[in-house]
Amino acid sequence: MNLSLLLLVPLITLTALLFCKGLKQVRSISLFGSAVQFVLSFVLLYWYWKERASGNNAAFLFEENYVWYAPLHINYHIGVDGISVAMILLTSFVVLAGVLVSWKVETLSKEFFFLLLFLGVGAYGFFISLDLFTLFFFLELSVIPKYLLIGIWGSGKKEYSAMKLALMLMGGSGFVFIGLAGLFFNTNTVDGTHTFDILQIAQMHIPLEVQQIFFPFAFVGFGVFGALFPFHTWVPDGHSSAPTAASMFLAGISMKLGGYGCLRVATFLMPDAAQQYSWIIIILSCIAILYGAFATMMQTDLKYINAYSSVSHCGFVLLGIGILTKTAIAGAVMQMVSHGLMTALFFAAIGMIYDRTHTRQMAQLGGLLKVMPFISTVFVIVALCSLGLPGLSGFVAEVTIFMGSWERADAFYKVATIVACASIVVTAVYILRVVGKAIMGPLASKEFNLIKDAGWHEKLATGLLVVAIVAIGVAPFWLNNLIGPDADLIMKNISNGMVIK
Amino acid sequence: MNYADYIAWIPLLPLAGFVLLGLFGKRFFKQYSGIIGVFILLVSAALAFYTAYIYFFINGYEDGVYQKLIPIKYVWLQFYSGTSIDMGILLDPISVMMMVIVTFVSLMVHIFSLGYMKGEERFSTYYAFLSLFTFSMLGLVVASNIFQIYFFWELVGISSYLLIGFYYDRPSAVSAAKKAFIVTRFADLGFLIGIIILAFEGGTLDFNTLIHRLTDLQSPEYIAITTASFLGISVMTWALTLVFMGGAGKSAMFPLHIWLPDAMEGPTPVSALIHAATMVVAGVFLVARLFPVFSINGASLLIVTWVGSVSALFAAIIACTQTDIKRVLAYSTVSQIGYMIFALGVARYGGEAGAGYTASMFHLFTHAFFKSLLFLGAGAVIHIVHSNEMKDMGGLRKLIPVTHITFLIACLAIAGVPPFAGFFSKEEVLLAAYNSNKAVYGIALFTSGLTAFYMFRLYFSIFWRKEQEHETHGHKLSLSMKLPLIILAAGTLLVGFIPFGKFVSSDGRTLESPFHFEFSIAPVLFALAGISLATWIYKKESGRSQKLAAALGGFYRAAYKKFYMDEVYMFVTKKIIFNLVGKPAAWIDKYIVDGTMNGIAFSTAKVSGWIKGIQSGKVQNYALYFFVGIIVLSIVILYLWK
Amino acid sequence: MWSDYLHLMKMEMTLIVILFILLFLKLGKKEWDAGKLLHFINILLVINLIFGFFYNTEGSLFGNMFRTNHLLALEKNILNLGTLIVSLQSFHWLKDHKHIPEFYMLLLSTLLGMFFMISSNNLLMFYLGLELSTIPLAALANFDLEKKISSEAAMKFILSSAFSSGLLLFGISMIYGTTGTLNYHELSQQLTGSPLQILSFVMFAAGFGFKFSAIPFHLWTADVYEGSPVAVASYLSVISKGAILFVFVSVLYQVFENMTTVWYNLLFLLSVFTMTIGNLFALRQQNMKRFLAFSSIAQVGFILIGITGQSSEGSAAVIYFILIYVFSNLGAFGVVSLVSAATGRETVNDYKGFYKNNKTLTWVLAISLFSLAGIPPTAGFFGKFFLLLAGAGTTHTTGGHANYILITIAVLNLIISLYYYLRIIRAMFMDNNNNPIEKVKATLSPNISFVICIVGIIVTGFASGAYDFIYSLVK
Amino acid sequence: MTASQIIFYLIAAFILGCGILSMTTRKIFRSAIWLLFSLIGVSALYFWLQVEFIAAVQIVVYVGGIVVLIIFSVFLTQQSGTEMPKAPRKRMIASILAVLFGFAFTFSLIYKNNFKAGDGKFDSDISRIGDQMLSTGEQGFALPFEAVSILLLAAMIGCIVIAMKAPTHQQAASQAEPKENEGNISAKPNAQ
Amino acid sequence: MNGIPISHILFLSTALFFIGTYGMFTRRNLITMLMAIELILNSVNINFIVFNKYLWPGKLDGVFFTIFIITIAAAEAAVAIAIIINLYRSHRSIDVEDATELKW
Repeated sequence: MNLSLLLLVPLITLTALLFCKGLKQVRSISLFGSAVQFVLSFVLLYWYWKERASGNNAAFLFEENYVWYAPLHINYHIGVDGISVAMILLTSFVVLAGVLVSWKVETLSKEFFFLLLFLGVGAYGFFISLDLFTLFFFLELSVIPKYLLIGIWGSGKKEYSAMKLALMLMGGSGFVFIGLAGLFFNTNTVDGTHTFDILQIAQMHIPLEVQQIFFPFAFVGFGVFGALFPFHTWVPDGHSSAPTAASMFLAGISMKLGGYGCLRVATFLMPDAAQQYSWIIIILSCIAILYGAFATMMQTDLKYINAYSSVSHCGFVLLGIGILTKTAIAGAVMQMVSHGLMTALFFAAIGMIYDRTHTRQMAQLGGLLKVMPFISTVFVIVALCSLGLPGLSGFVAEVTIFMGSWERADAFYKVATIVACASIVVTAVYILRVVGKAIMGPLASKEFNLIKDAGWHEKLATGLLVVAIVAIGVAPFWLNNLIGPDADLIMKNISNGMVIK
Repeated sequence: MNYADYIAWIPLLPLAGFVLLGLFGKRFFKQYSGIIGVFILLVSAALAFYTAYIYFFINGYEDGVYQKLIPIKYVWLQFYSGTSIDMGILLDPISVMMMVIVTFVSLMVHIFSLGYMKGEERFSTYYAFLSLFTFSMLGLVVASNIFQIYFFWELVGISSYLLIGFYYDRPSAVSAAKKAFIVTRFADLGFLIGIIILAFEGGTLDFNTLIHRLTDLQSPEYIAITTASFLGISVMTWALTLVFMGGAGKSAMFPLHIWLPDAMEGPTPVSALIHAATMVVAGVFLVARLFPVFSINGASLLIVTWVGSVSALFAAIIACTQTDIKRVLAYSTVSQIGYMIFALGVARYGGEAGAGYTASMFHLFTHAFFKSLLFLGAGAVIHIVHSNEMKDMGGLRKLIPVTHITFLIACLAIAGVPPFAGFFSKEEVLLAAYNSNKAVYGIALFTSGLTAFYMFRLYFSIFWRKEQEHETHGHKLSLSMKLPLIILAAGTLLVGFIPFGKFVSSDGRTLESPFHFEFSIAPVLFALAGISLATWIYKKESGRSQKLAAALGGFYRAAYKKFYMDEVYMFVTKKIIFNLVGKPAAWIDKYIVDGTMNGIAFSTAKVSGWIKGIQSGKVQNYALYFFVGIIVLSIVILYLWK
Repeated sequence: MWSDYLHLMKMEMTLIVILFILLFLKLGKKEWDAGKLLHFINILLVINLIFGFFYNTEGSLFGNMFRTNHLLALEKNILNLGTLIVSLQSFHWLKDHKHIPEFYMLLLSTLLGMFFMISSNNLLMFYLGLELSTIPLAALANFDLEKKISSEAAMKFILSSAFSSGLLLFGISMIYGTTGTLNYHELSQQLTGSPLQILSFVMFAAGFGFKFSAIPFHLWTADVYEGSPVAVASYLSVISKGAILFVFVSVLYQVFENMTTVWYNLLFLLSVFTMTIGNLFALRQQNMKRFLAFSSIAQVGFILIGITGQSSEGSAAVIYFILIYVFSNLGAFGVVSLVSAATGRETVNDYKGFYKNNKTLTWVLAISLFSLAGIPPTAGFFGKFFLLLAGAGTTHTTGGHANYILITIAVLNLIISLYYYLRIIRAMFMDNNNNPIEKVKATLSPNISFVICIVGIIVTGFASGAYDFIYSLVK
Repeated sequence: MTASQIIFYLIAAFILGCGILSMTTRKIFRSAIWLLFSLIGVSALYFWLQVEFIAAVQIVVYVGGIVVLIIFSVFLTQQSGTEMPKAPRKRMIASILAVLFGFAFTFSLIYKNNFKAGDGKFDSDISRIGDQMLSTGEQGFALPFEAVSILLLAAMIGCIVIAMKAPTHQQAASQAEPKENEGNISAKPNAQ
Repeated sequence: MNGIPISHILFLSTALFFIGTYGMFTRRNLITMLMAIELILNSVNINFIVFNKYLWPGKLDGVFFTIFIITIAAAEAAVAIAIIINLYRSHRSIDVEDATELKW
């Protein structure tokens, strides 16, 4: 399987979009492109499994490696492992759903779809990169489209939010850059030069002092993307101001870039420091989990609720990474996938509600189940997923993280686990509060009687995501088997580092 | 014999029913949803009975012990080696028994609902939810893996949530559903942590292995879990207590019982199914499932005992004062489950010492019959009267005779009057308590008197007291509603005679439980006393009840107000959690964390404003800066930073 | 012998030939149609540009005062290209101007001065090149003859530059006094880093700093950009700055190689000041030209980081970045120039709602600004990345991690700079305006320039060829 | 102290004195004259140093060209009698401090610097200068010569364009447009 | 030479340089600022000649540098004066403080 196809298809779609006129052409081209990509990601999954089944034990499959900037040892090096395959699947789901949800974007539709798919390119590229430069390139690629999407098509105090988001994410990537540069100059390949190649760096032993300096940069940098406390404040504002599809993408994929980066770059390449700083990460993520959950309780705007709950949920991702056990890391990845799907769906549902009722204030909503049963059902499903209901994806990820984090013998980790576990109650409180107020209860306004339920494109979009959530929730073993071996690999690298030390 | 062929269908059929009805019911076969649901449950129940038959009489019993059979098991989610969530079916006496109870009661409720819910707009949704619940409950009881229990435990919780909130446009129903879920969720937090501890210490999540390892006093796991301690209490005790916390939440034990009375906002058949016969006994089932482990940890057993007995008494007292018939029944459920729990608490593993275990299971079994009968009866009454309040009722015995008779049977059973089922099981419970803990026995005995009192208070208030005829509101009890009542009443009459100890015991061996006539005298007398008192006060309309209430004064008011438990909870959540934690968190986020970020931006802009003077537009200043710049830079480079 | 002169100095010769063609045009009796004349001149510049790519060799002339090689030829080509773009973009402004040939004569003589400067192998030649590239520019700054601010700008420019060249000369005289030579090669052996030499080096560097607007030597920049015609401002900000930076790199690396620590420290301080203060000023600018002036000051701060790299990667990164900077900054200036010529509106507020009527121009400006801000996939990202990477590499060779402080400051500055670039983006795309700029029609010339800029911005980054080529030349 | 030394100090004092006066006097015309004297002093210094050619150039270009230019422009723009305004006191103080400190700093470095001396004979013969000026080989300055010539050309063009009366916005556009700087200076400045 | 140490001559040139600098900072008249620059350039010229004659007599680098500086000073002065005249036309003043429209 040629991995570059994953970049090529969106790029061709983008090019085609440039020549489109009118909403209809634009959206059908976008739909077609993202559908092809969707199929492609499943093809990738199929080939990946096939290859693994045939006994290919390489850490990364389908590698392609071309020299890009020879003097700086920058390569275009791509390849996938199970974790990236999972993330790619997630991306293709969210992008396709995002296109469908935005079916009726009338203002500047061409630009809208262009930027949306452009974001997708960034995400795909990021997840398949095996070269730090390429990785960084794709990481930054996805910042500005977000700014434009929020700023142009957003609502509320959109300019402020967009600016905040762009600046904070850029700051994050700046820190990442410092981390990468520090890493780069401390790699010494056989022929005495430096390298950006993740695989090669993973084989080397970076001196501990170096790791101590640059791990925080890399981790915090990616952490900003992944809503690491206290750098999470872009999340609520950004998410709530963004147009539906952009919020879906932001929370669904963009925040995952951070988690993935923390894992793939910070932890994987600087294992000793990861070990040393693990306690800080854990404290911060526990704060994010609980505090995010409590802050959510106080919100009254649906989007803010989901945004703060994303902070809380993404805390689990960082917790899993910080715990440093194989199970916890697998759990973190599953949480990324799960949260990506779930939160995208959540935003889609909120967007649909907003489109129809023109309000997102809980106080002004009520009894929507009566007038839009489909959307409300979706809303309830995703709410349940969010509170970790078994049979839906959230549960799987969370328990994996809990199980993994309890594995660490230290009492500190146990306390952290308990703190994290405690959030499930708080989550239940705010989720049921919002469901009870907005979806159930008496109809809030007579005008709501005129509301029409979801159209086919909305049904398709949410249906896709629901199917994915349920598929993970009911049969998590496929995802776990996809991720598990690679989480193992990361852990091996970490324990090797400890041995050498 | 290979069970796997059909046994998986017992839970899966309801699941299929849920998917079918949930996705397509409303649009394609709204009218037939009930029939489809009943049919599916019928098949499922038949399979369950068949399984029970096979298990108890054909291949479950080997070497004098009922085996723990695992016909189906799939690795569902692997954590680390040896530890995985498996989805499987574990057959042992209690799971088979529970399977039978669940499918049977569920079938009854399905049938009853055909009439009760007729004409409801979300008819098919209702059946879908019922199927979902049945599926979850079945999955719970057959679980072979402790995490599987948790999995279905939560599903049960959510289906309960959905069913309680079925009338979603009533704010009271919505908040009751929310309360039920959150309270049980809180308890589940303990359960979850308990599971994680057990799994980590035991190195497995599989019940059989786990129990085996943690009861073997020589195994490294046992030694590890008992020697490790936290806050001076061994980790084993912590784990079991936390697990029991989950069970207590689901089983509405004091002080986590507050959700159950509110949960009566759901449709009454649902209360019969979930909040009487099946879901609420999940806690009992959980403790029974892990009983071998509990039994070697005295501390946790003690907790179990006292929680059970306090709940039994406490709920019975409240039940005496309530006026909503469903609430009375709800408190009575809490009380009865208290019996089951403390019965487990006073039991020990194996042989005669395990009598409490058998008694508990037996009581669970019989209770399922008469309590669901009571609820369905209450449902029928409500169906006629359109009210839950006792004051709106009275003198219904002629209007709905079938209901009257069956209700009476159930009341007698729960009061412990021979030869109804409740008598036998309660006898055993009391006996077990008597043999191990006299204080508990005293409480239990007193409670059984109270039980008889409030049940007959209920009975008389509904069917006697007033003589005037009620309007029927055009409703008549259809066959579909009468049939379950009759079947359950028959069950109530008969199941007491099952030699339960033969099938269910703590160690799987047959436990002979001889009937002690002389021992039964006291409980029966207490029961009769309670009944008589109730008859004296409530059979006719008289001022006696008010006088009694006045005589009890503050105590009555406190009991009537459910001992202010709701208010306490309200205080904790609203004042403490919301105001002292939630609001500050939101405030800190807005003004401190975010404020810092904004502050950085603001101060950058500020600095930018300050330094604008440099760009004054005057060439001579520019030249001066230029010159000073050179001098300063030279000095720095020459002397300060070489 | 003569062929040598023609061969090695062909770029300078071409310019001189064009200069004289223009002179004769001016002196001739015929009245030229402005449009035709401009097209004619642009064609000459294109020929000049194309010619520059062929027959480049290495060698030196005039007793080692003049040298050339492939790298220098490339640098000159970059400047040629930039000049062509500036010329294409100023079409609308020049069409109504009375003094077209004079404009080009002055412009090309400054370009010639830069060429001399780049090719110089001798402080005297360097100084002459510097003055040749400065004095006519002062006159050019005054080319909006009716505008008060234009002459104010020119006055500030000429006085500041005269003062700075005075200081520069003092530095040169001291260097001469302590070493006895003006030749680069001999200087590099004679310089020892004595205190007087350090002082004179700082003065010397201040002269450079004046030209490429390093803080605190930058103060003329914004005023002059704002007051001058847009074409001149863009020429100043790109061509003039690029040329002096080329020279700066080669002078530092070749002449002052014995004083590495000194100039590293100096550059460290300069770049911190330049980035930070430049950014802080850029934050509050309302005039687009002034805004771009401060933004280009901040850009210089980043370039200085690359220079601190002290490696061939560093100097390659600098040249590469300047190439990208030519495209990006000229793309931005081009739009501003076009709008300014058509409507006379230059403030940020005028650009509110710009997207409504001018979609293409908005995107050109936006992409250019993204490239300036260093956002992928524009080439600016690659340029900045390589610059900072080169900077980060420095201390690795010398041990320690001090330069990461510089990089961290740079990163923080990148955020600030992103803010103000996005401010413009926001104004164009998001803000409402009751009176947005009407549709601005661009003719062929500016359009060609935009195509060149955008293609350049996109291709230069992705195609590693450009960087590899520069690197191979540097090495 | 020899006569040569005394002459040097006299010249030095003259240069500095005139320089200071030129930079401090409040009358612009006087200032220009003091500048003239100072430049003549520098020229005298060159004579003293026996670089006659430079001394001659100094007189021709500076005294004969630049100072005259300056004086003309003074006439053009200023009533010569009025006093020039003072700089703001703050800047005055800052300047004095900066300049004094800068002088002390610079001169201390110069003073402490141990100047090496090269060997060879100083020969600033006019013919040698002329030869080198047009030589293209080693020690030849033909290229700078060419460069400067282009610079002068460009400067001339620049001056013409700028100082030429702009044709628009003029109240009286009838005046002939002068082509040379000097010619232009005589033209009356136009009110804008 | 002639018994005068080089540092004395350098004192002269440096002092002249700073006198010019002072004038540059404080003279508000544009033309006097131009004069200040001439002083600065003259001081540099003295430096070059002195260094050439006293220290590095072998080549005439300093002398030639001086010649070119003088030439350029002339060109610079011419352009500067043209600009000043132009400025005077529009501002009716050659006070540098009056030309501060461009700032901040």
